[in-house]
Amino acid sequence: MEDTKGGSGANLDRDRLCAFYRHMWRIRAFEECAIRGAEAGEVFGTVHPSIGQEAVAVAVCGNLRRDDILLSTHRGHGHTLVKGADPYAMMCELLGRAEGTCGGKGGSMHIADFGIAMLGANGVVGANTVIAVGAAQRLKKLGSDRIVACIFGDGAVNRGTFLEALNWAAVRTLPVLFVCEDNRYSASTRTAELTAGEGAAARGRALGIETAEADGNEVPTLDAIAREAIARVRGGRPVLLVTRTYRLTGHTSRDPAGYRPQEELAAAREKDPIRRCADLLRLAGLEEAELAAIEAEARREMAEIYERARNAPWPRRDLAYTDVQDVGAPTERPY
Amino acid sequence: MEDTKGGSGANLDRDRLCAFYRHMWRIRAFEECAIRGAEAGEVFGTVHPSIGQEAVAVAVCGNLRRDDILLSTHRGHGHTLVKGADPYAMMCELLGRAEGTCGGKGGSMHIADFGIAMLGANGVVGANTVIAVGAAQRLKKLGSDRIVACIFGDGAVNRGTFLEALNWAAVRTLPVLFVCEDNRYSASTRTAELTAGEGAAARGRALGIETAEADGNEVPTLDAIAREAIARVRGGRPVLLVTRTYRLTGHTSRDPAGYRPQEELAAAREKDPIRRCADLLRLAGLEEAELAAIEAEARREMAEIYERARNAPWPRRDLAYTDVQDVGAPTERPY
Amino acid sequence: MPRITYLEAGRRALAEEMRRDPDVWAVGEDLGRGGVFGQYRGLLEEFGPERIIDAPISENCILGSSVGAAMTGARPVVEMRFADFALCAIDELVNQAAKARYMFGGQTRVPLVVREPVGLWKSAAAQHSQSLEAWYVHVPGLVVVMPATPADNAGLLKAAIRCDDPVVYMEHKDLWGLEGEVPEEVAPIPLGTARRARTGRDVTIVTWSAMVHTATEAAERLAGERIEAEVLDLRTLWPWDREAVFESVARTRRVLIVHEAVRVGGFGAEIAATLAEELDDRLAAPPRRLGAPRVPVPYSPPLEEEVRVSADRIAEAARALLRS
Amino acid sequence: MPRITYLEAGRRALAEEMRRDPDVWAVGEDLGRGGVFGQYRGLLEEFGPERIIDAPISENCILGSSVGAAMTGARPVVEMRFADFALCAIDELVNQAAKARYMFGGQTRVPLVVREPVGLWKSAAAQHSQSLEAWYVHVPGLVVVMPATPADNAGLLKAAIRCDDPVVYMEHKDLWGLEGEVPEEVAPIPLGTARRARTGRDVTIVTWSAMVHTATEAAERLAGERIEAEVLDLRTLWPWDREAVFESVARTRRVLIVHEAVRVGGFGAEIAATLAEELDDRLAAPPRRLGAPRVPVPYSPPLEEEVRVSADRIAEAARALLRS
Ligand SMILES: Cc1ncc(C[n+]2csc(CCOP(=O)(O)OP(=O)(O)O)c2C)c(N)n1
Ligand SMILES: Cc1ncc(C[n+]2csc(CCOP(=O)(O)OP(=O)(O)O)c2C)c(N)n1
Ligand SMILES: [Mg+2]
Ligand SMILES: [Mg+2]
Repeated sequence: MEDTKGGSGANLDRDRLCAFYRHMWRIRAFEECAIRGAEAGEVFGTVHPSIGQEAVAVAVCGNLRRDDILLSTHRGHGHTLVKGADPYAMMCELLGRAEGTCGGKGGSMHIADFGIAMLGANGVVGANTVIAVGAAQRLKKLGSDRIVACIFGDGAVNRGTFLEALNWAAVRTLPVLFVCEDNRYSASTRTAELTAGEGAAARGRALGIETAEADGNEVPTLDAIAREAIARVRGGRPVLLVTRTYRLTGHTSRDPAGYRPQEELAAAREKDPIRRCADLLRLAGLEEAELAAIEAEARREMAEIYERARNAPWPRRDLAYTDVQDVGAPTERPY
Repeated sequence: MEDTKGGSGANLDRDRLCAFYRHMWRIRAFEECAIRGAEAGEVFGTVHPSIGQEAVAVAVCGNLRRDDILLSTHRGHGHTLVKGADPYAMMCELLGRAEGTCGGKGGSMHIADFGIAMLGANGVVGANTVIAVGAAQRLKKLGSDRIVACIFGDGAVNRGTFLEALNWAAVRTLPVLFVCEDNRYSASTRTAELTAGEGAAARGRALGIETAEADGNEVPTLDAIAREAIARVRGGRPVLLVTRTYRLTGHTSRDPAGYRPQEELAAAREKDPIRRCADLLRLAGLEEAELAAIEAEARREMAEIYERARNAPWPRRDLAYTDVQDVGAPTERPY
Repeated sequence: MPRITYLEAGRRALAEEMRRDPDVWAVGEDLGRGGVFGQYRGLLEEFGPERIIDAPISENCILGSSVGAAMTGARPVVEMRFADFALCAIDELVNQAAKARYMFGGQTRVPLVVREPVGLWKSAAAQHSQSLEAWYVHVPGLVVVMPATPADNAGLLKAAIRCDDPVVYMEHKDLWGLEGEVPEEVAPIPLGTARRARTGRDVTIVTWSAMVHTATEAAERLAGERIEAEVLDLRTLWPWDREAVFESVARTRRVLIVHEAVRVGGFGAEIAATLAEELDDRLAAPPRRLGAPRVPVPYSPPLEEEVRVSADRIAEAARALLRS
Repeated sequence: MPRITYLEAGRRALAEEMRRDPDVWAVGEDLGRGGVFGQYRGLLEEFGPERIIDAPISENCILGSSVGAAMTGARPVVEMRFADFALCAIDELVNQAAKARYMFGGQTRVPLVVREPVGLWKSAAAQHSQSLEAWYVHVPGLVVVMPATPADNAGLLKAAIRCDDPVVYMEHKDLWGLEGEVPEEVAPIPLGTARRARTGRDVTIVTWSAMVHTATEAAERLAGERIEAEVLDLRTLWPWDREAVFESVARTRRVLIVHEAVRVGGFGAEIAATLAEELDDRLAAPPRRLGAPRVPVPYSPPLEEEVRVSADRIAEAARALLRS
């Protein structure tokens, strides 16, 4: 996302905002393809869409350097895409193809792209926070100015790993940006009902971590806050950034999410970050046609990618036995 | 500890203070016997003495009802004794005898006495907090006014279970008194060096738990604060009580604790809760002879108990196979 | 007899136990909405939020608090969602639940049921597909149950709930939709009793969970070749029904043990070793085992297929065994 | 050759590896003070707090952070203090460390060594005495090493540190003080190679860790009765040295597998089942296993003695095997 590097604080210039807009549409178009793929039975495993949360991905990952490390969750397509992963390889992974980021071994929940320092989505809620701490410890030991960004949901702050990771990062003053993507739900549960006290931010502060809070659907401010947070982390200390957003789909592509009040959803739709970004761009003078062209281009790109990916070759079956381990690797079919 | 029930706040009456003094000496005498037993090779497993921390045991457990539930740690002799366990059965347990609280199966780290609702010491740091939450949930469901007291060390607040347990207790408003016995060390480590932020109390507050702090070596105030905290918990909500104390021995009876600065130890000795309590009793008019008699009586009691216990019978070997489980229990020697 | 699904059978059994015994409650994430698979559907409405307890994502506390509740008289049914996430609560299960009764000299019991859905299921990949029953069999104090049919999922769940010790109860995710006959009144099935899923004289296939169906399919194929395979569904892994297995194997003189879990160090090894040790003179061929290769579960269908124990492979192994 | 203790051999090997490779670091509780048993003594002084890393009591983070460090080029040696506490970090070990390489399609490796001191030791009771090696053997992606002698604790620790995949490295607490000859220059010992601890022609005892010494003691007793037992020290459980075991057993035609862990579902079952399956025609008697009864480890010495696999019992089992 090199093209978004120029901006200056909340006075986001038009080009920068445009780039964000484009990236948000790319994420959404990617995931809409993936959802259709799942419905068609072509994408196999569970797909957790981040539709409605794209602003966090663009603002956080768009401000990372290519060599900064990223750790994501089960809901990580957007983060990974903005970090710079090839959407074709990602789509192949969802479709279980040989050219997938993980050769088809991981699927949506385990996308990783070490070439861009994306160290993995994770199927275990809260597991990435502790992994992030170790990566940061390594970077600090190397004297590097790279940082680690670790994104997780509001549900993850109730797992013990949250305390262990933040405590450790603070004690060792490690360069980790912890990002809580608070979409109000953990699966079908309203997280607030099961989260005591003032939530993630209060916990971060109590753990000695500098903490910022932001509207997670408002790109310009979020961009500024993320940029500032990243600068502080690059300065050598951990920061927790809590972003408030909303998941416009179900927990998975199969989840009708009937547990959400209709009014809540309707209100959230009004705050759809793509819509809000479009409004800002209109104010900045963009024509409807220009906006529509960005959307159309993103959709075209992803549709084409999907089509290519679904015709891509499957992995060879013998690859089921590779990359387990060097010593003691499976050498033969055990039956 | 029925005899300490009468007092009123910090204006501790002389009898009540005397009773605390006696119980502190009983704990210390018990543990001194246990340490000598370990040195003599008669007490087998590891002994973690609470010498210097007796005030917490008497103030917290002395204010519990007999039917209140207690969960303790590896350093739990004092808590258990004050809760009302029979010191002979406890000593037998340390010596691995049949009449031990657990029939010799548990040892010092697993003393439990369900007859007085003492649900166990625990060999895993931080594991008792989550167990406490479930016991409290059960009590609440029963509509009982019993409460759960869960005591743990300053090291335990860095384990994830601390967050999970306190969050849950707060969300469900469960009657748990969490007591952090902050003796400044986790084994050979100064806990503060590895604990970020303001420590236990700040974490408790961030987790939505009412939190009190107290000098853990000053019986009268601690008594008042513990009583107040217990009353609130009995009223139906969780409280965290952080007590600041000091471990006057090594981590275990075998640990010379050379990692502690001599001055620190000397200063801590000045604040020995038993000494401070004696001073108060002198002010209250107790004679030296009376003080000496209390100490002597406690020592005599425990020495006699130790002697009886070390002559007590061993468990029968076939008891190694009982109380594993009902279905699928070991019915035969497997070799 | 009415036909219902495996899922519905479990749901009903739980509801019946909760009606029978007010000390039974269920706890886990998203239970109020019916659980991830719907296996708790409607229970919140009937039993209320104090008995169908929604938990934060905090596996240590879900399982650990259940130990405390069980020690004070509750009988918690603990939902772990996927067996893989139970790994976040292994200390509570193995160091606490399994040991408390013994460690405390018999002063307490820990009657809880830990539900851990296992197995391969729709490209769920490495962190949502494990079958680690062998671990729990190795842990003193635990009972291990793995139902294969709707009727058994009702009868065994009831028995597990009534058991006074911790039970690891592993449903197979691929079986939720399986239909079968379940009587209106389900009695608890004694833990530790196997079920003969198919009668045969030539070879005994000892298996459990979803593999019972795969093995039965293989047996039917073999029947076309005049090989009659007996299929024993172990149902309970600890304790396992040695009598039933010994009786059958003594008769057929050949035994193939089949499980979906990794073959190396799987529970099949325990059975095979036991049979080799104790039934050697009655065996016409050494016990054989089938299981997954020692690789994490891959995502892509052809790879997943490759590591799956299939009816083809079972039939092939049975034929080889008969030739030996 | 100089004689040093098992503990000192491990300490030296770690120091040498740390000198050789700046990416190696150690992390765990109380390491700065030398570790619980003294196995890190003096290392802080030489390598400083960035490489001898004191950790808060937070097993999830100790192990989990090591996964992150290993994926970015460090080679962490992770101290778990007692194998029992590793249960607090099983998700990080099994769901993350063991699977990352595979799940991510070979893009990364997780070269870490998890040190998990195991075994019975001075009435340490149920939560400080477990030997769960069988679990790890069952988990794809892990290497499992259990040294029995000072020389092996040096050579195997070096090999484990140089291994590019996660290694569970289990020292036995009862061996820390054991003295033995260790060369000045220790070479890494290839993982997966057994060691013949004693030569014999009548029966092969396959074992590992502290039981190697107990078995050797038993073998010496048996020698007085003109029974010559061969003792094979497996050293690495995964991969295990099938060739060495097969060669020895094919020669002696009788095999007894001995481990301190619970017998049911122990790693002995895997070896016994494999030998029964693959070496049946060479065996004069079926493979036999010795292990602990399926009970938690009790505290009191007579009870602990009762569940211990002793030299007496090994000798008795070997005699019975020779009669059969
Ligand atoms: C340890 C663990 N427990 C449970 C789950 C099942 N699970 C997957 S996603 C999810 C909800 C997570 O909520 P949140 O952290 O808010 O992230 P979101 O899905 O909203 O992005 C749950 C409970 C899991 N993957 N890991
Ligand atoms: C999960 C776990 N990790 C490590 C240990 C080893 N250990 C036993 S006591 C102890 C120190 C505990 O410190 P703290 O909680 O302050 O209690 P204290 O010993 O000071 O009473 C440690 C690290 C353990 N028992 N459990
Ligand atoms: Mg969420
Ligand atoms: Mg402490």
